[in-house]
Amino acid sequence: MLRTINKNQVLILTNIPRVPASVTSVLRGISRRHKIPLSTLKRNAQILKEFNLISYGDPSNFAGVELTELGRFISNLTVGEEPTVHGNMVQTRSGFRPLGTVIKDLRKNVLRMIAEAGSGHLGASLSAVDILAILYMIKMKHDPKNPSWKDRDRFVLSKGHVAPALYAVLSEAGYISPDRLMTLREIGSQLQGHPDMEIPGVDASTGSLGQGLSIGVGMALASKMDGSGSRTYVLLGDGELNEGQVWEAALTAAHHGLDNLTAIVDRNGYQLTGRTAEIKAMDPLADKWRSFGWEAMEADGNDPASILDALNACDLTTGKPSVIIAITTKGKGISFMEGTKYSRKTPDAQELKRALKELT
Amino acid sequence: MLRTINKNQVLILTNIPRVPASVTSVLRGISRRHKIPLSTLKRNAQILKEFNLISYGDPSNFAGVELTELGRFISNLTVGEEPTVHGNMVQTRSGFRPLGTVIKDLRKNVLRMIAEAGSGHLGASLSAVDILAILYMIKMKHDPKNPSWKDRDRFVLSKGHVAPALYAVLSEAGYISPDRLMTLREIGSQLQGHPDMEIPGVDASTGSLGQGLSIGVGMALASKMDGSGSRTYVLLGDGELNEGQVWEAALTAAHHGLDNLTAIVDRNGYQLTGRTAEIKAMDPLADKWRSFGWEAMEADGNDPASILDALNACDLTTGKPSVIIAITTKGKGISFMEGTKYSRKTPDAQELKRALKELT
Amino acid sequence: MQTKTASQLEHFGRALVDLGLIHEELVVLDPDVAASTKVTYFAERFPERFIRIGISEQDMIGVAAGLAASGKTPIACGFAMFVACRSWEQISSSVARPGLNVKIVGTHSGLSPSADGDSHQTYGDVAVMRVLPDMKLVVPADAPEAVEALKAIVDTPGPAYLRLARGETPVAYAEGCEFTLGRANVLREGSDASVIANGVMVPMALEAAGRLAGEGISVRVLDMHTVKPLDTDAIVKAAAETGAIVTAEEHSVIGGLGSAVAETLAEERPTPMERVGIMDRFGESSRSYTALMAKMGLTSDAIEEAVREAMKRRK
Amino acid sequence: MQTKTASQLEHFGRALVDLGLIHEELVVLDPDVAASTKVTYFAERFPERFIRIGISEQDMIGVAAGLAASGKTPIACGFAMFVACRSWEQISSSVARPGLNVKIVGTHSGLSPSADGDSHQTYGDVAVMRVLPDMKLVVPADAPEAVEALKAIVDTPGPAYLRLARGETPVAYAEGCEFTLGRANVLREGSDASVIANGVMVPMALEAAGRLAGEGISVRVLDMHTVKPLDTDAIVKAAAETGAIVTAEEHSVIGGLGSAVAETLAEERPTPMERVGIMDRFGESSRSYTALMAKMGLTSDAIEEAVREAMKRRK
Ligand SMILES: Cc1ncc(C[n+]2csc(CCOP(=O)(O)OP(=O)(O)O)c2C)c(N)n1
Ligand SMILES: Cc1ncc(C[n+]2csc(CCOP(=O)(O)OP(=O)(O)O)c2C)c(N)n1
Ligand SMILES: [Mg+2]
Ligand SMILES: [Mg+2]
Repeated sequence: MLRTINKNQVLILTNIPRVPASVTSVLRGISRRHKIPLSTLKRNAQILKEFNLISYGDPSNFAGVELTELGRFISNLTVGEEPTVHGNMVQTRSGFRPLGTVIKDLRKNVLRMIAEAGSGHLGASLSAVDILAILYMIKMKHDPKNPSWKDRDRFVLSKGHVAPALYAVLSEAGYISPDRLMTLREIGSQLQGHPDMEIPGVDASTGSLGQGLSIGVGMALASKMDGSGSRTYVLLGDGELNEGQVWEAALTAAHHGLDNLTAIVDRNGYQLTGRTAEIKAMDPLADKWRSFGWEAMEADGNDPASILDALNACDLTTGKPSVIIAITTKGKGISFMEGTKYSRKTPDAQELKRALKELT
Repeated sequence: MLRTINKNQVLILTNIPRVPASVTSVLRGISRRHKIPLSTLKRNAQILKEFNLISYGDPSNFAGVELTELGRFISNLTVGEEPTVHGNMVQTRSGFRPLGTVIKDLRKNVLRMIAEAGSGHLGASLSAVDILAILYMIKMKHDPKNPSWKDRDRFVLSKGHVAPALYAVLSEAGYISPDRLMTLREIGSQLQGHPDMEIPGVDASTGSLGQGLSIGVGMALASKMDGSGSRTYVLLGDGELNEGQVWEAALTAAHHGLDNLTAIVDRNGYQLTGRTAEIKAMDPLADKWRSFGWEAMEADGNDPASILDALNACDLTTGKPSVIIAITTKGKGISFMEGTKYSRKTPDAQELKRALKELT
Repeated sequence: MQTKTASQLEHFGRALVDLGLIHEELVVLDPDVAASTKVTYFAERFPERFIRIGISEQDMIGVAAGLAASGKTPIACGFAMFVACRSWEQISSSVARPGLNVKIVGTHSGLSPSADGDSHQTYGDVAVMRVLPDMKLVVPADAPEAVEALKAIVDTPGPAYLRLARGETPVAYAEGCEFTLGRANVLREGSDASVIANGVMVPMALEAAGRLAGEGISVRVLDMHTVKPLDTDAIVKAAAETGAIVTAEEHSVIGGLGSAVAETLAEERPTPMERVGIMDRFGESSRSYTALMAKMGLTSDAIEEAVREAMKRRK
Repeated sequence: MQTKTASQLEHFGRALVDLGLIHEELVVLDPDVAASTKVTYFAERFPERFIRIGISEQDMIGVAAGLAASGKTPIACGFAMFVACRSWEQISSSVARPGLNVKIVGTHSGLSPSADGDSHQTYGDVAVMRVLPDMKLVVPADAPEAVEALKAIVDTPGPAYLRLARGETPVAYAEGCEFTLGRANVLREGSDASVIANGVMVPMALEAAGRLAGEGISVRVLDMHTVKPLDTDAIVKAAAETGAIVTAEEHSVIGGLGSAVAETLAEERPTPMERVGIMDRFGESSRSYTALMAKMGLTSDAIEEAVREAMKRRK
């Protein structure tokens, strides 16, 4: 199942000439113009073909490449969009939609859910939305039709208090029916205040900070033992890194050379009672991870392209686990919430209205 | 109470001329010949005077400096000894004795105690003896006559399984009567298998690894609050650093700028089931501490001079805690025990005899 | 019926300031939940005696141990699940074993963090703390009693655990009420059965007893605020004089007050007994705390039912 | 009297290898105590399924949870004090709540690490594990039963805790003995009193019963190896048929088997009962395990005494 169309695939789709030309020559042209390795384009063309968006015969016999009907439909959708990650068409429960729109909708749903539930960590959910969207909409190998698929990529929301953001993404991806989202924290609802494995698509129960990376280590180890290509992603809070168990797990992952494990730190600079710099200084953060044997890199955690680039870079790391320090803004996306003040405040009707308006 | 005579003090004692000369000129001479800052020598002369080993009037009136009777006695004892740390005369329960001899006796006692008790961590105790000796015999401000003196320096044996080494040192320093040492681990004896605060001189109950640094942080914080000059020392195992709580405490200490706290890692390269490199790799170890906001330095943990230099350097660190990574050998001092094989083996009568012989 | 309510944490937070004025050695440690536990009042008044630890509850216990070993009276206050449960072995090893003067305050106990769900709901903390020798363990009924309990544990040397609820809860006591560590309060006399309760179940027990009185059933109500040391005399007396016992606690029926009373009865005076509490099951999220309490069987109705049941079994 | 002894850990270590041959998904995690817990046999036979964690018991539980979530059957084995107590909240949050198939084995339990002293002696682990919903909790009497218990928990999906002693302990069973999770073994019939024991107290209970039989006192002995789920039927039956109960465990009398039996009796059939166990006090170092057991009151004499006491109180 094709979950997403990436930058390169969009380029290919929008560069298929109307006059038939061999796939190799088309790709070579794109490669030259956009400075993208030919092999990358070939791999992507192969994927587009597999999913029936383009068609071509054996490249060696110079058969022409063509858009299929589905391919033409999608390429039309992306016309006019810059081939940015935001413009990527991603598969949602309601068909292919541009990622940028999806992310806005996720923010809206997070707002609505927390307002409806009457409690929740709003600011921290908003800072993490982009990361979650990139993971579930683009990066991860998973299948909403088969949530327990053995070779899927795993995701552990170690900062479990942003369950609303996870549920919103899982719903968009097809795991949770949208009409259930507003039952968050309702008695009897499956949508617990913190992630619960009972919910299809939730890979780990969390809520007590500091435990998720260890769980991710276990999953990555199992994947190695089974020779599965499955990768594991763990999202941590920056305040959460105060917990020693995170550093225990960091040592374990490095010792076992788990290059199929990626941690992402939501570096929003705040924890529950204030700025991390004041509560417990964590800088130099990348140095900490490096000295614990990890490949460490920074990314703009509210910029999908930056997140995706960093995630792709992690795939190339061998022999050790990798961490992305994703610089984010608490309350991201809602001008009057960015910063700390609103970070745990439940929006009232007025605030909800204003916030939703900003997202249209 | 004078606990020890350091290198510089020995120099002064052995350089007091028979013909009266002003203290300033004598110290200046030593300073030039031995390249020691004059201020250091002045401070040490002051101490020697306070403890009645030398006498002199107000330096400004050029009064001559002289050895007192006690001073002469002690200076005679040190004659012929190189002014090394090993040769330092340290105060023990049985009077001033050269540190080197004391350390040998400590090793003997550790051997005897563990042989007598029939169990204990022999190799790990032997690797730590030199560090403990320097702390209790030279570096720390403490008073066996008043174990609960509020402004004493504190020591936390976080790697509590080497209690025998601690008890041996405490006995030599005057806290535990020597005839009780052999009751280690005996039912009813105060000398528990792991340190217990009931024993006078033991500042913290330990045994469960990973908790001592946090305790030390609490002590150092209290000292800061009270404006006491008291320093806190914590000895950790290198395997113990696997415990996340150590890293929690490292963050807390750095965040609070505890420059009155010094951690010492007994880097013997082994933990319980094998080499640290194989069980859980900890390198680059100094980088880890530095990235956690600590001043980090290495020392030869079985060389008293190297340990003392490092401890003295820690006194100069301001605004942050300091750690000494003390490179040691498990089983140090007993040729056929150095390494892992004997590290947890209780010596039989034959082995004990051979080991004791090596220490004479 | 309109019941008066008050916040244990609000009262606790204010009382800490009063105690801070009297006890110079009092220091407060916070694992990054100050705004929720209300130690913020203390932090504002005594910033130099307020120690930020960040989110590392285990380190916090060790730091508290070190402070206590240096003569301070540390109050280590956080969510019960993390401060009592996450750090239990540290409390056992670094605090209880050497008997250090550390006061641990677990807030958001029981089902009181109802919306957060099972990850935060804490119904094992009394069980785990009760097994530590020499630990003092208090579960106050309401806000005024929480204040007196705090004073009592600060005045009593050695380790102690104070268990508090989040949010507003019904009030059974007046401000400045009588409180003796280890001595149960008989809040209502009775002869047909006794309810031994603590925490928020105390007001419910009184409610149930009130209703049963209407039917001519005379129920004694004991507030067993101190689970350790346990007032076994009061239990045996209640058993002897009323012949039927019900325990009620916002905790698992395993290991907590119900268990402590059962142990006492079995060894001192076997008596029919029923336990009201969380029936050895997991919690769940609920926007309403009351609704969750009802779903989990923690109501005055359940106590009433249990009294009838225990009385039936009386010889 | 010469009693046959065997090492639970030695048997356990060997049995792990057998299980490893049958169960491909079985993996073993070690927090740097393999040589002491005897998982070394497994490590030698299946190096690729043996996971070194180092000295971080809490991380170990999380790693085990992740392995279980990916279909493995992890055995997380370490000293009871550190694997069960240090990691209790992790077991509660990451294992018990999601009901993952993690088997926790706590060795060196009770007073068995006698020389190490109180820092390693573990008499609260049953209490803390018992409060977790759906946890299976087994305290085998000896080496052969330890093997059967291990097989049973591996065969039963979900979280489980197996409690083992260090060193040689007396043997009550033959190899391959009958074992059903949650069903007590009646090892000796009797009508005057019942001793409900587990762990190393089982052979002692038999010894006491034997001596009492000499005086014409008929004592039933139950091996209550499974503390959770508890065989309440066997307890009620023993209470009904013998009228006096003694519990015996190498654990605090608070929160463990004694507590579980007291809860059952109080609610089902009030009966005079005495508890033999660690009387809510700290342990200490002793070169001899037996001497320490005696000092702490864990002997067949103490059981005998308790039986007489309970019988006196029988109506
Ligand atoms: C072990 C534990 N301690 C405390 C809490 C309470 N708590 C919930 S969120 C939070 C702050 C987390 O800060 P951070 O990790 O920076 O996440 P952010 O909200 O900024 O994304 C705290 C202390 C918890 N859930 N778990
Ligand atoms: C929390 C905890 N886990 C496990 C143990 C058992 N144990 C005692 S010593 C030891 C190895 C310690 O290694 P290291 O810290 O390197 O100290 P060394 O003996 O080498 O000085 C272990 C695992 C313990 N005492 N505490
Ligand atoms: Mg943050
Ligand atoms: Mg070592």
